[in-house]
Amino acid sequence: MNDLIDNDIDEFEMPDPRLVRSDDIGDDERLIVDIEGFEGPLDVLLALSRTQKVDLKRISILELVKQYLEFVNKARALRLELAADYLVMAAWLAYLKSRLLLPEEDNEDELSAEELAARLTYQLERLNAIRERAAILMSRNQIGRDIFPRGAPEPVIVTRHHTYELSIYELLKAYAEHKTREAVADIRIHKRAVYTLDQAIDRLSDMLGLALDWTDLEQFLPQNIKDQQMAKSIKASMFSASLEMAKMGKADLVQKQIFGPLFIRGRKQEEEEDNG
Amino acid sequence: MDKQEQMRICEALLFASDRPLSSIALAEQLPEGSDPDAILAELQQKYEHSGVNLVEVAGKWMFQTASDLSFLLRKEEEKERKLSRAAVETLAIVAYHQPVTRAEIEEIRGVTVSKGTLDVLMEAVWIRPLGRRRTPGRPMTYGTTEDFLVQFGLNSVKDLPGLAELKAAGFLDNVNTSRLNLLGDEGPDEEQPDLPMDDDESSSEEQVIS
Amino acid sequence: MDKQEQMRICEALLFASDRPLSSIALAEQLPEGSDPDAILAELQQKYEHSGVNLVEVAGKWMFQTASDLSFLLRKEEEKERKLSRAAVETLAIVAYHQPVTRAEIEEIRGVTVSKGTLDVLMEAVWIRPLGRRRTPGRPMTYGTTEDFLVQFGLNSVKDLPGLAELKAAGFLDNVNTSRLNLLGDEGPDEEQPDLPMDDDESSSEEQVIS
Repeated sequence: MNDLIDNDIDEFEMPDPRLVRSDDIGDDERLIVDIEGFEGPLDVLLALSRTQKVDLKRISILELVKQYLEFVNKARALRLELAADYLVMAAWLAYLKSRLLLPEEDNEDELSAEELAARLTYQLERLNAIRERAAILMSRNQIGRDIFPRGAPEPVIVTRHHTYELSIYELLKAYAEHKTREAVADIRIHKRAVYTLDQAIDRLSDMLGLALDWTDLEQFLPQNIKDQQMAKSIKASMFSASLEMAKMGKADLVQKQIFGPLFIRGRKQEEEEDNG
Repeated sequence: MDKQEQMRICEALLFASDRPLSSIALAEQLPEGSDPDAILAELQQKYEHSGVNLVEVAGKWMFQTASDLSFLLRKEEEKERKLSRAAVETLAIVAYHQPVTRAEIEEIRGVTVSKGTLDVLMEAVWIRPLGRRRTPGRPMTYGTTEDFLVQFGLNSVKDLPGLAELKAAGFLDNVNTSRLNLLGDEGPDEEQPDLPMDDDESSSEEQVIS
Repeated sequence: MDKQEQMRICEALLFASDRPLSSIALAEQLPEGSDPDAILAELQQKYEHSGVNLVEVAGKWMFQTASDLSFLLRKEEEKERKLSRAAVETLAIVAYHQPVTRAEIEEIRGVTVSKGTLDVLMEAVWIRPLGRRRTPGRPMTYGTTEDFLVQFGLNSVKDLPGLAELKAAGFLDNVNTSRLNLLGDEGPDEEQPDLPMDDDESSSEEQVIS
């Protein structure tokens, strides 16, 4: 454990070799970029946050954003090929920076800038924590490296004898079944239960006339269908029918979230005129 | 380093090594002036009555399971298994149609017969190769064994009920017997005697589980 | 059979194997009514100060060289699988977060997981697919293997170092896998039990004495 704490301190006090800063050099030369050495934007952010030499919880996000944007600009100036995720992170951080600097408006739909910053800190802390655990794990005594199992194991030799259970009845039955199959060679293909698209459109048209407001498409499905095959077919056809009717301008469709319920509303000719 | 520690080191080295070690090789890991032979002698004594012994083989040393316990490393397993449907049907076809080749079994069953199916039946010693047929390709023919007759309490394969009897016994309900080729199923066909086999058979598999 | 003899049998079986054996597997070799756990405890004590120790890993038992002798036995060379940083980190994430999907690993590391990374860990038999999660897309989840526990001398994943601290700090909470979760405000997915795998799961678990 002591080793580990030492390591930690080392890492805090030593600048990340991939990010060399030197005060002797001019401003634009300060950040030496080794993009190859990093594993994605979070890795860069974590390395940069270390240069602040404070607890991750207390890092200055604004400073971090500045450093990151500097890093990305530097990399671009050197014409290093930056992967898209570095750029996405840069764009997001620029956005965060502007939010942090501007007075916050109350907006229920959006997270506050502080909340966003806290999330970024959380992600950095989480990555940092798992890295520390990885280091502890790898420094454990490992089999084959520090500790060894028996070098010349003596194998257990298993001789297997199989016995099979079979009665004359089963033997004869098998032969009879074989003969039965041979004799009855008619092939029957079962008719699949299908709810046709035409049926679905008819049903939906009729029912949409009755419903006044947005209604879950599920409500229009015929109920109490026992046959699974049929139930699936109904669902598929009714869905197709809803699309078809939307295309024909006879209905509106709304789905608020992925895999969420599909809402449908009839669109009457006169309504269109009223609204239009 | 005290002697106890030297013993521990030798113990670990011998345990972890994948081959026997000479006392010279062990001495290299011990402090100058140690006496590996004395340590080995002491270790040997320590393990004398254990489940594992330290033995000297060709001038080198290794741990080995005590000889009176070597039975532990050799196990006989009696496993009862259920035959697959394909195997039962194949067995029935061999019984009724012997001597029969694999191609013929496939033709009768209408599906390919995997090698595993025949292997299982041979392992159970219920069918055996009878010899090669004197036809192009010299295909192997199969028939049933003594064990097969014993298993099913038959005196000979001729005692197997014919189709008409099967029908009478209710095995072939719902089948129009006239559609069955009765003639083809009345016991084994007369055939030229098959050639004797050259290769020998082995039945029990040996498997090393490490 | 006296207790001495039962100890010798367990000793021989454990010594002969380079993999851990369960007390159940050992009990099968002992007379009815024996107490393998008591025997194991006694054996463990017998070897406590030897160069070889009896240790409990992955809920099973095996002999290993004493950890304080690693200075002597340590093999730096060839065999050491040099894992990439990405692989080490991925292994830690799988270990602490299991069952975990690939998308979640990517979320935590902030970078896509290259195909080779999981392959390397699966080839080393340290991680394995656990089954599919009951969420849209039915993503495969991963977890660690028995070999992983043996490799790092852990009795179970509950013994992972610092697990409680990670949990207390909230770092093991459900990983939001909307790649840029910084932007979105999706609540964490409801963790649903993972589906069992359809195909046979890795056999490494039941490979001992069968």
